[in-house]
Amino acid sequence: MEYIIIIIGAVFVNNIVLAQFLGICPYLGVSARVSTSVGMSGAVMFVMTLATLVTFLIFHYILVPLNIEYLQTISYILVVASLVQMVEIILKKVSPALYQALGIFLPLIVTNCAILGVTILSVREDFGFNLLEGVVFAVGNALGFALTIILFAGIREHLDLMDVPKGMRGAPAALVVAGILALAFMGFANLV
Amino acid sequence: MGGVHPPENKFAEKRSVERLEPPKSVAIPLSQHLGAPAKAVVGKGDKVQAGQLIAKGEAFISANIHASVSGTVAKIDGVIDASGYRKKAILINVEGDEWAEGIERDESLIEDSNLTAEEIIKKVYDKGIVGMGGATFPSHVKLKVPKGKKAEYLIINGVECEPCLTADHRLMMEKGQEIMVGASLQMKALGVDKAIIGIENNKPDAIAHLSKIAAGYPGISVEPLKVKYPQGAEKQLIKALVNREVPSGKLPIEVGCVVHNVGTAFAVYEAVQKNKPLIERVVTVSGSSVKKPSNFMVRIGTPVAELIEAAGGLPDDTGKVVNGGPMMGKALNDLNVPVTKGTSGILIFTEKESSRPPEQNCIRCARCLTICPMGLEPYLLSSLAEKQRFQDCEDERIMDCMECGSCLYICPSGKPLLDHIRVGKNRVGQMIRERSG
Amino acid sequence: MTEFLNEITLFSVISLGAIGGVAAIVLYMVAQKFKVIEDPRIDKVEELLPGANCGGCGLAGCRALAEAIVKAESLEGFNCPPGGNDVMQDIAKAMGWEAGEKTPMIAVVRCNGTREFAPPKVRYEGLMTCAFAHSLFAGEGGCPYGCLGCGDCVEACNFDAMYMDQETGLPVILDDKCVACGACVKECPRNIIEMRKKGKKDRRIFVSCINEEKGGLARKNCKVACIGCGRCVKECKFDAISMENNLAYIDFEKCTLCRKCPPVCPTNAIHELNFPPRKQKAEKAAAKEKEPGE
Amino acid sequence: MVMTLVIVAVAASFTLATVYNFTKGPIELAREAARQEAIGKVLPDFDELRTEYIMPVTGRDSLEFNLAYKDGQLVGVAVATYTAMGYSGRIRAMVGFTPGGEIIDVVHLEHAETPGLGDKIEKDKSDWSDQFQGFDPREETLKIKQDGGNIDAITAATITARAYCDAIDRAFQTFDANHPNLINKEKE
Amino acid sequence: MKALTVSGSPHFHTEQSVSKIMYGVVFSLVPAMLVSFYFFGLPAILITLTAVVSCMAFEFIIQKYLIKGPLTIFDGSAMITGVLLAFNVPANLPFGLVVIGSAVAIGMGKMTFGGLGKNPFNPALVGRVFLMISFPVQMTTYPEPTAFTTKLTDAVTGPTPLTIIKDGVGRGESISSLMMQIPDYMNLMMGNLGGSVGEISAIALILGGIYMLLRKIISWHTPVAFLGSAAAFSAIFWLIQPEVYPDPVFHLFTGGLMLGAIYMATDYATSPMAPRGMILFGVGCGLLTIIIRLFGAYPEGVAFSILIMNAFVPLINRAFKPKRFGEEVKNG
Amino acid sequence: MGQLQNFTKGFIRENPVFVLLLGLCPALGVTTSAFNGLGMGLATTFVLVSSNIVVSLIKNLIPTKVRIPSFIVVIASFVTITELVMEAFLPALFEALGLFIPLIVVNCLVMGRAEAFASKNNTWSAIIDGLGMGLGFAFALTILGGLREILGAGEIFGWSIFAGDGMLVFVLAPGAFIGLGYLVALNNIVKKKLDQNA
Ligand SMILES: Cc1cc2nc3c(=O)[nH]c(=O)nc-3n(C[C@H](O)[C@H](O)[C@H](O)COP(=O)(O)O)c2cc1C
Ligand SMILES: Cc1cc2nc3c(=O)[nH]c(=O)nc-3n(C[C@H](O)[C@H](O)[C@H](O)COP(=O)(O)O)c2cc1C
Ligand SMILES: Cc1cc2nc3c(=O)[nH]c(=O)nc-3n(C[C@H](O)[C@H](O)[C@H](O)COP(=O)(O)O)c2cc1C
Ligand SMILES: Cc1cc2nc3c(=O)[nH]c(=O)nc-3n(C[C@H](O)[C@H](O)[C@H](O)CO)c2cc1C
Ligand code: SF4
Ligand code: SF4
Ligand code: SF4
Ligand code: SF4
Ligand code: FES
Repeated sequence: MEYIIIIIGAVFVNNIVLAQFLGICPYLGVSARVSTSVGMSGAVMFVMTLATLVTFLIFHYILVPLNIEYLQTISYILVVASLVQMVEIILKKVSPALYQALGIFLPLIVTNCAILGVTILSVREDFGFNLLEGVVFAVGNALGFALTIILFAGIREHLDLMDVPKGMRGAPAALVVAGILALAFMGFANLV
Repeated sequence: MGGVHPPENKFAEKRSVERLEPPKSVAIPLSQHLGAPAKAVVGKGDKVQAGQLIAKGEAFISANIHASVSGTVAKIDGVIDASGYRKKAILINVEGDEWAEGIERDESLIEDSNLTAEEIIKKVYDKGIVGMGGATFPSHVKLKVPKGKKAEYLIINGVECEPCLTADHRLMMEKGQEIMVGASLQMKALGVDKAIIGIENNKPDAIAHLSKIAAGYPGISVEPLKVKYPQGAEKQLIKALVNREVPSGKLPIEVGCVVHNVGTAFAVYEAVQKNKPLIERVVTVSGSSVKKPSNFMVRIGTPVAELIEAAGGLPDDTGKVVNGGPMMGKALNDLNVPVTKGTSGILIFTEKESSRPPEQNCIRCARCLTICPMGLEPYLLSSLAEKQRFQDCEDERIMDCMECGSCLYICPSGKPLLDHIRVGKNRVGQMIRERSG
Repeated sequence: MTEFLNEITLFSVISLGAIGGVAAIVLYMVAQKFKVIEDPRIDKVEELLPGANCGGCGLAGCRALAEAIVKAESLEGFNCPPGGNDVMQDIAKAMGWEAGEKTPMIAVVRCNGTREFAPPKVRYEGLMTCAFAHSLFAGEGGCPYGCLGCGDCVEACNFDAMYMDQETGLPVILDDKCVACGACVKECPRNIIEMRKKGKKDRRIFVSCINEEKGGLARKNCKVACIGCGRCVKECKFDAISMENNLAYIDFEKCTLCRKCPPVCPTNAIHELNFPPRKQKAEKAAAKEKEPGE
Repeated sequence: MVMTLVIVAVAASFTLATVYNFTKGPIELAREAARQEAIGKVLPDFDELRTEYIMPVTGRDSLEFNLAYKDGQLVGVAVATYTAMGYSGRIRAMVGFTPGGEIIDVVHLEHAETPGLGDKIEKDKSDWSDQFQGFDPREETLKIKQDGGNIDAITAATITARAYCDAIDRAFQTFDANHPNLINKEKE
Repeated sequence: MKALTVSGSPHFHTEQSVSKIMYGVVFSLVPAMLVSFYFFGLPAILITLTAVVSCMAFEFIIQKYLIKGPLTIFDGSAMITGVLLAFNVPANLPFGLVVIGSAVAIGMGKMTFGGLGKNPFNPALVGRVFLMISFPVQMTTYPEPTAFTTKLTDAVTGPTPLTIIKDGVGRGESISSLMMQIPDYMNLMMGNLGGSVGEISAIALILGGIYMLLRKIISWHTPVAFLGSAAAFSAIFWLIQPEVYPDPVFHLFTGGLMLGAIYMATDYATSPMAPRGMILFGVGCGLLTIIIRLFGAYPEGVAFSILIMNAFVPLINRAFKPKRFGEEVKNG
Repeated sequence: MGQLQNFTKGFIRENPVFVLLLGLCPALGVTTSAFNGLGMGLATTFVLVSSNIVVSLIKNLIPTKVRIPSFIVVIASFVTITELVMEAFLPALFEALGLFIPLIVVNCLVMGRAEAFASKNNTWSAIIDGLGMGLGFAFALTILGGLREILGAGEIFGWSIFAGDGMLVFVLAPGAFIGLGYLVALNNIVKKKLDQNA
């Protein structure tokens, strides 16, 4: 039950994109097509879970005992960056098609606050997560990211077929859609 | 599934077929059927008799063409036909009305035939019979069941679901016996023992009349059908009569059916039993302001203008003249185009009737999608085609669209759905051809 | 200074160094194991291309061209219209190859059936695209070869090099914007637009008609149609004009831009572009000749 | 390649450690200043402060009790308390009690409530929390009126108001439970 | 004779048009309007008028000056948005807020995406939720229904049945004791209960829905799926713990469920196209509505759930295509 | 391109937020008020300029293979420095910006500039570029923050503009998206006007 609550909270109530404002760049950048957004979600999910696992260990078994929590940012980003690069290399070999689809966006995961943000949040004091909870939290957030970006991609594909007025075409309309989506998701307020 | 109910407007329903005299000159296009144009076998100055072969359909899908009148070949030249373009045609100056040898012209019914299937098909080919239901597909091709396939049903299409048109209706009323004999011959050619004549409920007299006659022909039955456009379309008719769905991109024979129009059945009768080639046909001339809506039996090649004259002349408020039915017919830009084997009607629209409503945004009411008899999403296909996303068009099965026009008819916002879809189909067709080399 | 060299510093340096080291080593090993060999030159070439992804080269976007060029190991047969010669030279330089000069080309519209010369005879209603109108009929003016005037070509041009002249109902190509990508040529359902040599000082002479009907028929629909009379063919000293299916065609490879043919055309179907105005005398003579007869 | 990265990392961490050592002092000072300021707001004048940590009656973490003395006399106790019932995340507050248990004042320390709704617990956003001044939890109930208490809720932010009451109540209950102890300390 | 017209087939066209459909919807809303005028009096009339006029005005201004496209304010869609927006707010909402809501509904919800038919989210609901989040106090202060009144101010306000239940259950009271505080089911159906302007009378709304069904403006799929799933889902909880969760009948006749299911979830532009998609959409709406009502912060969840499901529409449209002819070959 | 243009382009023409759509998370996350926006913008500018300087200095010492990781470490260091200094001397702002300070490290803007500009240009240009982009970022955040503050709370930089509550939406998450959406549209229009005049 605990885990389900964490996941519902992360997916619906405190959605990483719509409520926490993390990972907005890929949210806007990679959401033009449903297929790419699915791929991106997969990549994010993989990296986010792995990164949280590793950084959780680093935080609790290196930084805290040594009293050097202030190195959190820099050590985390090192881990995230290397992980992403690893995923990139592996993907290129294992699934060139997916690699082609995600193109330049894989490196962008490095500079994606969603990953770093979630790794930092998962060790936040007032959550007091243990390792498993931390990882579940990461998975929940990744699911939240996936849900929103796929929904969003669907709407953007739909808008592609409509003649949106010139001034609003592209990013502005997309942002307003995100805004309305965030409005709608407020309905989940306080669900858990 | 699907379908619409446009107003029926069958003004000429009760008008018996009138035979028009041959005009002063005719233009007989070499391409009156689906497939390769026929090759002319006469030259300028040649004397011809009505019913004489003047062009030979040599390709696998092609049809013979015969002189519809007697006279002298004036020239072989481009003539604007219903497509709006100049196409090759044989122009004949009419002199008298002599018929080629072997053609029986008296109206007496000949029921018996001892020809084999092959001989029937040969006759159908020789006499240039093509589908009279609109597509003008050479009938002999349809009568040859491909290897590995088996025909179970012959379906005779007496639906005439297009509003305004009454040619098939009149033919069924006046040539019922002949149609039955024609159908029996077709059954023999196909090797089937069941034939179903489908007729919509808005022609109760035809249903009654044919049912009575059919009693005397084993294997042939008459089925009344709900009134719904496009019930007459091949695949929809098969679904309605035998509840089978022809798979996408496949022919009716896939589900053991062959569909022929009643007019075709009549033409087959005439060709086989009377040796008469397809040189005349019934054409409805109608419209809300036409003085004398009529059904005419006319020679192929007669200018449309003469038919209109015979129906009381072109009304002053004419806005549009359509060759065919209001749902699938083609608007003419010239009234001198000749009647061809596929001309089922000439409809005259008033100026008010001839404009489309102004186009508005699609409101996504889903009407087009609900009524599309092929289960397509016209609004989507049309937007995709408009945005030139032809690959997506293909994936959404644009090629399944039979251009019935129901979607454009029903759309409350007047979106030119079918126009876009046609462009899309064209381009997708091109893509497919390029792909297959 | 020494007071800062406390244990915090020590721990920091050691742990971060270790994290960095481990990350680097793991990465290195993964990189070795999952190596994908891709020619790095592809990226290089792609970087030099304009990135418009217009497809003018005949391939699916700039990356595809880059791949093709690298694969072929030469620039032979490749051309990037928007980038032009400059880009090709750059690529050649970067790759260490020679790049051949390409003759600059430009699109021309070979129809002069303006509303005035080819007045509409029927009213067209429905989708305003040439592709659809073409599938439906011969056009409002009745010429089955002429421009339909719905502007599919303009729509296809990615470089704003075309516009529809509202008065004439014909498309106009802007000399300085057209990059000869050929998109309009492909788009026109009537094959009216042709890619021709840009010519010295942008000067061009061409027959502005593709009607293959016989003279009388052609004339019936359009006063400025080529009627296939053959006077220009006789006039040309360089054998540049040929006549086929009642239609004259000027070969831009042979044409020397001598300007002799336009005045002899009885229907004014031969166009000359970007020439200085003719001298008084010649013009008068031409004007007399050219008066389109009824 | 590995070496370069290690060198960069080492160089960076060295620099950071230096900066950290520099700022460590000021950061602690700033935190302490914030705490002092909060304590000052909820307590009368004092000249001596003793801090101890007491496990609350309910809750996982201990509360920070700041016992304030003036001239050796206990003049008040400032309790840093918390609640997890907030609309979003934890709310922390400093509650000042008289030795008798009456509330002197409350200030928030930290919260993540919605701006415009829940943030009305902040003193400079609204005077809502002034109703706690002089509130005697022994006489009245530290609950919002909807829940049968004596505190007016914040319009449209009932959850926050309920949570704030919970935090204050936690402080009070713990204070009350340890009352003799705390008073005794004064006598030592 | 004038020049002949040439156009592609078909040459017949239906009598239906966008504005006929839209005004049909407006007409079907009249009974609900009358009931609310009866119970809430002049304020309800004025709110409805304000919303309609300002929606049409904003559409006009934006089309004329910002988009510079054709003017379509009389096609009736802006009028529906206005009426439905008014139906979704308390009758004593300050007029300024009604105008803001209309601006948001038309400006942000509709014209941002190009106007009629292009908006991914229901404009009236965008307006309502915007107001709900921005002005929670004003949007949740509902006047008590009375017989017709012309008084504009000082209406007696009180909680809606849904609020009574939500707050009460929050306090731990039992459903049976809370049910004493709300009108009986007959009154609920007629519309004698607190709530937004147009949502109160289930009977009038159902009447309008039947009219639209008969005129083939809407199909049954969405409303039936919406109401059915809401009833089914709430019944599950009710059966498990009847003292904590109210019964399905209560859910059906309170709040905006009827209004939402009949008018807002059926909005063409923002609901799926194919019947099977409509059903899924309706079920999703019903489910989310009950979840939000029972477990969320808000007493009412219809608006949110429809907006959330609106976001799913493009995906639903992709997944649920109409049955293609000839897809499954069943030869029999 | 002159240095001046290099500097000013970040404001309208190549504004990192409005045009390049980079660094959107902080742009949306912290802009509940103009002051927070400005603070975040300046903090980012500091990191941007400093890391641009260092990157342009060490660009030749780093092998290409580990270029990106090394740059990240450099950036992360400056972020941590900002974090520490801000916590020590501006605790209130530190609280308000919260998580988004460490996240400067992943602001695509910073990394993008280091990669695309600083690693290819000399130090002086890198400083100008960093300043221009950084201030453009700060400009965007301040405007967005101001807009949201005015609409959401009726205040600007804490000064009251109108009495009463504003539209709460603008303080909350949806308002951030919506506000930014319309600002991007507005910026497009302004940019077009500028281009026409140019
Ligand atoms: C390329 C092609 C081949 C066909 N071959 C056959 C065939 O072998 N047997 C047959 O019964 N019909 C055949 N048909 C005819 C079609 O089934 C159909 O009757 C014809 O296209 C007219 O139908 P419509 O009026 O519904 O469009 C063929 C049609 C086409 C286009
Ligand atoms: C939309 C549509 C409607 C049609 N309606 C009729 C009709 O009413 N009557 C008819 O005989 N054929 C109609 N057809 C043609 C039939 O599909 C089929 O081609 C014809 O019945 C085959 O017979 P035939 O080859 O003898 O013409 C229609 C075709 C389409 C695509
Ligand atoms: C985005 C959002 C933020 C909210 N923030 C708070 C908050 O900070 N504090 C609070 O008590 N309620 C907040 N609420 C409102 C609660 O969800 C709930 O509706 C309210 O507390 C009920 O209280 P009421 O009875 O006073 O209306 C928020 C609601 C939403 C949608
Ligand atoms: C059956 C039906 C329901 C509608 N419901 C709404 C609605 O809930 N909200 C709204 O703003 N417009 C509604 N409209 C009007 C119109 O479709 C709507 O403004 C479009 O979303 C505008 O693109 C409705 C129209 C119809 C035909
Ligand atoms: S899409 Fe094609 S088959 Fe479907 S209704 Fe339209 S015209 Fe008919
Ligand atoms: S019928 Fe017309 S308005 Fe309705 S969905 Fe289809 S295209 Fe759109
Ligand atoms: S005018 Fe034609 S060839 Fe020239 S740029 Fe435009 S599309 Fe390309
Ligand atoms: S040139 Fe061709 S594509 Fe262009 S408007 Fe004329 S017909 Fe259409
Ligand atoms: S700033 Fe968050 S992903 Fe770019």
